[in-house]
Amino acid sequence: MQFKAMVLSNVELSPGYFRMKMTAPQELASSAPGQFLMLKVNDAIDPLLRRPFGLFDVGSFLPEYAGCGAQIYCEILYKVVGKGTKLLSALHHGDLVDLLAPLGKGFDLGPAGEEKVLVGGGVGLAPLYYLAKELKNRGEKVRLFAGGRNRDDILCITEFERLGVETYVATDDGTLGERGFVTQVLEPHLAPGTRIFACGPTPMLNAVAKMAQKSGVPCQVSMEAYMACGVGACLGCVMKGANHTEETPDYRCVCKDGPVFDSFELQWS
Amino acid sequence: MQFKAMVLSNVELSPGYFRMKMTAPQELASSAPGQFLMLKVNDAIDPLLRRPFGLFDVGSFLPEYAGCGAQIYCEILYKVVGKGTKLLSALHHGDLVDLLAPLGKGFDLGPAGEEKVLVGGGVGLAPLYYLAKELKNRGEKVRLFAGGRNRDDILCITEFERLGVETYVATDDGTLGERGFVTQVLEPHLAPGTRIFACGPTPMLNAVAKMAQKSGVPCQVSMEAYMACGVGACLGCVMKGANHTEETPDYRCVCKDGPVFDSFELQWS
Amino acid sequence: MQRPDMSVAIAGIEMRNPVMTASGTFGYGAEFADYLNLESIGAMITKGLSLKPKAGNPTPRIVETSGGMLNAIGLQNVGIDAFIEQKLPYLKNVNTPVIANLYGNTLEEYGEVASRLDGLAGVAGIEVNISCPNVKQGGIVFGTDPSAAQEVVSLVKKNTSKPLIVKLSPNVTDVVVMAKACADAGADALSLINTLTGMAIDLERRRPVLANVTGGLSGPAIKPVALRMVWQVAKAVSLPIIGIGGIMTGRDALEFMLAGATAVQVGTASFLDPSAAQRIAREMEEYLVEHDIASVRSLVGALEV
Amino acid sequence: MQRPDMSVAIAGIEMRNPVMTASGTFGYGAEFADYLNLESIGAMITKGLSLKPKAGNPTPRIVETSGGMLNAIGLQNVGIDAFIEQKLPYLKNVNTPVIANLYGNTLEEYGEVASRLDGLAGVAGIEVNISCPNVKQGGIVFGTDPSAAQEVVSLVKKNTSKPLIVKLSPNVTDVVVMAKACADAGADALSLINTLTGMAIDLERRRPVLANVTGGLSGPAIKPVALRMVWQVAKAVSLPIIGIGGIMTGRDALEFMLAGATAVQVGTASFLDPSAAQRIAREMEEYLVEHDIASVRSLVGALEV
Ligand SMILES: Cc1cc2nc3c(=O)[nH]c(=O)nc-3n(C[C@H](O)[C@H](O)[C@H](O)COP(=O)(O)OP(=O)(O)OC[C@H]3O[C@@H](n4cnc5c(N)ncnc54)[C@H](O)[C@@H]3O)c2cc1C
Ligand SMILES: Cc1cc2nc3c(=O)[nH]c(=O)nc-3n(C[C@H](O)[C@H](O)[C@H](O)COP(=O)(O)OP(=O)(O)OC[C@H]3O[C@@H](n4cnc5c(N)ncnc54)[C@H](O)[C@@H]3O)c2cc1C
Ligand SMILES: Cc1cc2nc3c(=O)[nH]c(=O)nc-3n(C[C@H](O)[C@H](O)[C@H](O)COP(=O)(O)O)c2cc1C
Ligand SMILES: Cc1cc2nc3c(=O)[nH]c(=O)nc-3n(C[C@H](O)[C@H](O)[C@H](O)COP(=O)(O)O)c2cc1C
Ligand code: FES
Ligand code: FES
Repeated sequence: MQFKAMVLSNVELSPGYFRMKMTAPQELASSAPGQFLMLKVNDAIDPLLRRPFGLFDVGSFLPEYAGCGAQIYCEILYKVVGKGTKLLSALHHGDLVDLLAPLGKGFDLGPAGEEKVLVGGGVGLAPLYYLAKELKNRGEKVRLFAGGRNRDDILCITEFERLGVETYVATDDGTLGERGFVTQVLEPHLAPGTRIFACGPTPMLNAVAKMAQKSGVPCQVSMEAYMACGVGACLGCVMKGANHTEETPDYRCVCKDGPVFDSFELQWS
Repeated sequence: MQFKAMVLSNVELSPGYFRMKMTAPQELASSAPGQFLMLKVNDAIDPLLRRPFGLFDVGSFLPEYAGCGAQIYCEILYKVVGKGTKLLSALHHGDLVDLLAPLGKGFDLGPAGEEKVLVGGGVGLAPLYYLAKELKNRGEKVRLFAGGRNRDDILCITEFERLGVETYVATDDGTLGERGFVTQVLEPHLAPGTRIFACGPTPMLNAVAKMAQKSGVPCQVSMEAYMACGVGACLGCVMKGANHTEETPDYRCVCKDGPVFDSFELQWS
Repeated sequence: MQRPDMSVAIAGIEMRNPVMTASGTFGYGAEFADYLNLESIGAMITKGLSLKPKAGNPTPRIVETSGGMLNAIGLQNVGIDAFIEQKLPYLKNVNTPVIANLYGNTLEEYGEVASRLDGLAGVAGIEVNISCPNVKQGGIVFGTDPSAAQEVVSLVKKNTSKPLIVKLSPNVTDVVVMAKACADAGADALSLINTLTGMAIDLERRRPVLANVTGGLSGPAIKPVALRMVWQVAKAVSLPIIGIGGIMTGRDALEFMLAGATAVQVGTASFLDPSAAQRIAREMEEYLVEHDIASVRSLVGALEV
Repeated sequence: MQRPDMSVAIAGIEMRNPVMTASGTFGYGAEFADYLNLESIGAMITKGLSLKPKAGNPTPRIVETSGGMLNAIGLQNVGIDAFIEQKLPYLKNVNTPVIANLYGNTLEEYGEVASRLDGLAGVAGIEVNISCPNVKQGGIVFGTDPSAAQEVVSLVKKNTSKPLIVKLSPNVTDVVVMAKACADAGADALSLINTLTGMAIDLERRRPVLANVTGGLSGPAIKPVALRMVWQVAKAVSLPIIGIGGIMTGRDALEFMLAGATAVQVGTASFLDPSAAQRIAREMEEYLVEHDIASVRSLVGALEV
């Protein structure tokens, strides 16, 4: 659906990373972790297109107005990388933004009793928090593996821990957690009975998908692509399906068929 | 010159009319009434071009910082008519804007001892305040004739009176001052020894210019034109000079040869 | 005051208002059903359809530019048969005319696709996209060569009894020459403009942003070019014209009508605001009410020059 | 690290950096002297000069559009003689190459203006604007017809010993055909693009905004079209190319160089920011420093496709 959301807060968590909370309509309460929103940062034509962000959290809160019932909020976690996110980072409490949400296909949480393994690279942590919350609500065992270049890229670990998630951290420079790739930390933990949910840079997802395949562990990945419409209409955001060839092409829309895919659905390089 | 100015205040005076005060460099202290500035309302490409505004006032103020000496400010008075002025009206204390100022040719104040007659239509009052201040500083006798559609269009009359200017008001609907055109109120006051300074909608300036010619009173008009560069380079803002014909064209740049012209320099319809 | 009469007709296609959705920007209609009332707009135009399903180009396929966007989707579509089987049944239930946009990689394909659509219930008309390279003739674009365009249009005309709209490319020296060629060949209406060919470069990677290197520029950036071409063609050709290019608001749409368009298409705007087509139709109606204009048709070509 | 080498040469015109100011957007140079150091830019191009002084069009002459602007100045200029008498002496004192942009209303006028400039000290080269209607041939635009363009260029070439830059119009089906025609006729360099023809409408008045009805679109909106054309021409023609169209930043300029331009011109940007040309040159240099690139010339045509 399309709606105007009021910014409730917009806080810089670590250099260049922001967490923004916005009001949302009741319908958003039935969104699924892994779904995303498309946000128009202003009414102008610059930037022209909406920007996609994963749902970091959805929940309800009690506004500080007398007699006001519980309201729904949604949150995003974003990194300032260009024009749109720079403008976004300047928004304040009370500003209005136009949203399309919830969009796309979220994570399949899988059967109860499995060990749920969340793997996030940098701002790829964003959709995993909402996921972790839902999984913990169901009483599942959840581990989070978070990676980044340095400690500034590792976000909201305390929040995950507060949910009861066991967390593992790796950074390229060793400034937080183990030094190295998060996939190295992850590998020993993969075993039958685990299920992977991953989001982050494509090379990381590539490595995780291969690792999962080797270990025979089901793995879902949340992908990114340059998007215009977000609703499956422009065909701008497609990725190659596993069996894609030049002759028998098989493209999937990240916005509609994804952003979450089973890793074996896609073609990895 | 080009400089960044900080907005000091931006106040709605009457519905749709704003007065904005900005910091300015020392050089602006030697600007002349009738000169204008070109303002870029934001860093974006929408709106693309700068917007021109007359200097409503230039002066010095003492900032509320310990040990800080007197600073120069400049003010504009503007009407919200489109995209640029709408964005402008949303600026707050502390926001920065990029300015070119002072631009163009200001009013020739004329010899001492004349009666200075200021004629303003609507937001055309803007450059006349700075002019009145300068004239009063020289101890001149100054009368202001202000016209508009209704009383909301009549701005800052008290400020003019505080300078010691004698004011006359006319509105189309009679909600303030006399009912009718300001030119009707003006006519009986024109006599040898007066000098007219007019700014406002073109039909008004047209009427004033003709009246001045009839009465043999010198008359300067401040014109408006759609501008791109403001410095005489694009040739977008030209007006027809008095002797302009298709065969012997004579165009004047409003931004550089004006915005203030002797009325006989221009071609009136 | 009575509500203004917003209805227009293009070559016999009756529409409740002049706002159509542009090919390639509105999917097959269903994608937008959550965001607007499909029965509030004038007509829907499908994604460009070809004889066989088409995979389209590698990614990246889109990139934002100043006031516009480039796309190089590569005409990905399900193909004419899958369209008829899978997409058309849904659209038949929507009480809004559906116009099939079609293209071919060769002259013959144009004829073939047109004939498959002929006589098909639920398709009110066809719009032929001639901005495609002719595979057989070494890639020369049908829409930039008057005689190639004429051939395409004549062939399609032979293969259809439906109203035939021809969509013109702006990437030509003289759009009027192209318009006349298409009119002479039997077009019932003209729509313009398709996208301007452009390019974006990724400075850091020293590569074109789009995998296809070049793409089509759309959005508000191209509106002045589109308005100019609509005006030129409307003066020179007596066919009804559909104006396209950077329309974001009801005011934009009405400007195109003044320039000579009987209807308009909304493209990129639907990405920014999925309810754009409905909103634009409403804004147009509001303008008519405010200005006491009884019929939107009275504005067509009403520009005083 | 040493400062990067920013110098380039176009057909023998040596410039301290690749940033030139575009014709018609920088007056005769002096207008901008308060806002930037005229000796910090690569070269200055004059307003388009004609044989006789030209009055230009009635007003309004300019209007803003989304991400761009339309102008219909109508080539108002002081004429070649007044330029030489009144404007050139000032420019001679500035240590930056001055390139005279010229045009004619007839073929003969082009030749005449060129010959008056020939041998004139203080003019480093000439840029011929062929986007003008040929008054004698019923208004057909020289720059959209390869043989007319060829005629103009050949004639100018005969009348000048100065480096000859030909400025191409983007309002053509195939800019490469035009580029080749000009190259064959003796151009020493090509500059592109001039403005795209567009139109704006005042809905309330039901009239075109510009008195001239149509005008030339410039600014960031046209950058994708300009980049595409520069890239196409650079691939096809071996002459040095000057990229123009919507350049606002050093990054924009460097993108044009990757596409194949040896130098760039800054137009509309100077209206937004009168110091744009100097700033853009500085931003380019900063990019080179950050990326450890020794010479800006190494970027010319370095796009990997
Ligand atoms: C489904 C999905 C979920 C996402 N979730 C998050 C999230 O939770 N947090 C977060 O920080 N980022 C997320 N992103 C990425 C985010 O959309 C981009 O960082 C953002 O759009 C950049 O906008 P910009 O204007 O700041 O950058 P620009 O100046 O436009 O470009 C900077 C870089 O961002 C890339 N980019 C720009 N626009 C898009 C777009 N529409 N889609 C994808 N990439 C783009 C460009 O390729 C470029 O490399 C998500 C992307 C997708 C597709
Ligand atoms: C020398 C000069 C001094 C001026 N002084 C004042 C002043 O003191 N106070 C004030 O309120 N206004 C003044 N104006 C007019 C002011 O510049 C316009 O109202 C303003 O630019 C409108 O911008 P916009 O984006 O809100 O309107 P737009 O949405 O761009 O257009 C709305 C209307 O404003 C006109 N307009 C837009 N841009 C310009 C432009 N660059 N130059 C002239 N007209 C334009 C358009 O023709 C249109 O009718 C002055 C104009 C000039 C030339
Ligand atoms: C993503 C995208 C896909 C498009 N696909 C087609 C197409 O398949 N067939 C066609 O005729 N035009 C296609 N177009 C062109 C549009 O229909 C329209 O002519 C153009 O975008 C200009 O209108 P706008 O500025 O309102 O977007 C496409 C445009 C976009 C942006
Ligand atoms: C106001 C204005 C006047 C121009 N006058 C001329 C001219 O006299 N001769 C010419 O060859 N180009 C002229 N141009 C075109 C510019 O030189 C340049 O090619 C075009 O504006 C595109 O560059 P930009 O997007 O950086 O402005 C003019 C452009 C503008 C905006
Ligand atoms: S973003 Fe348009 S189809 Fe996915
Ligand atoms: S605004 Fe450019 S010459 Fe006056």
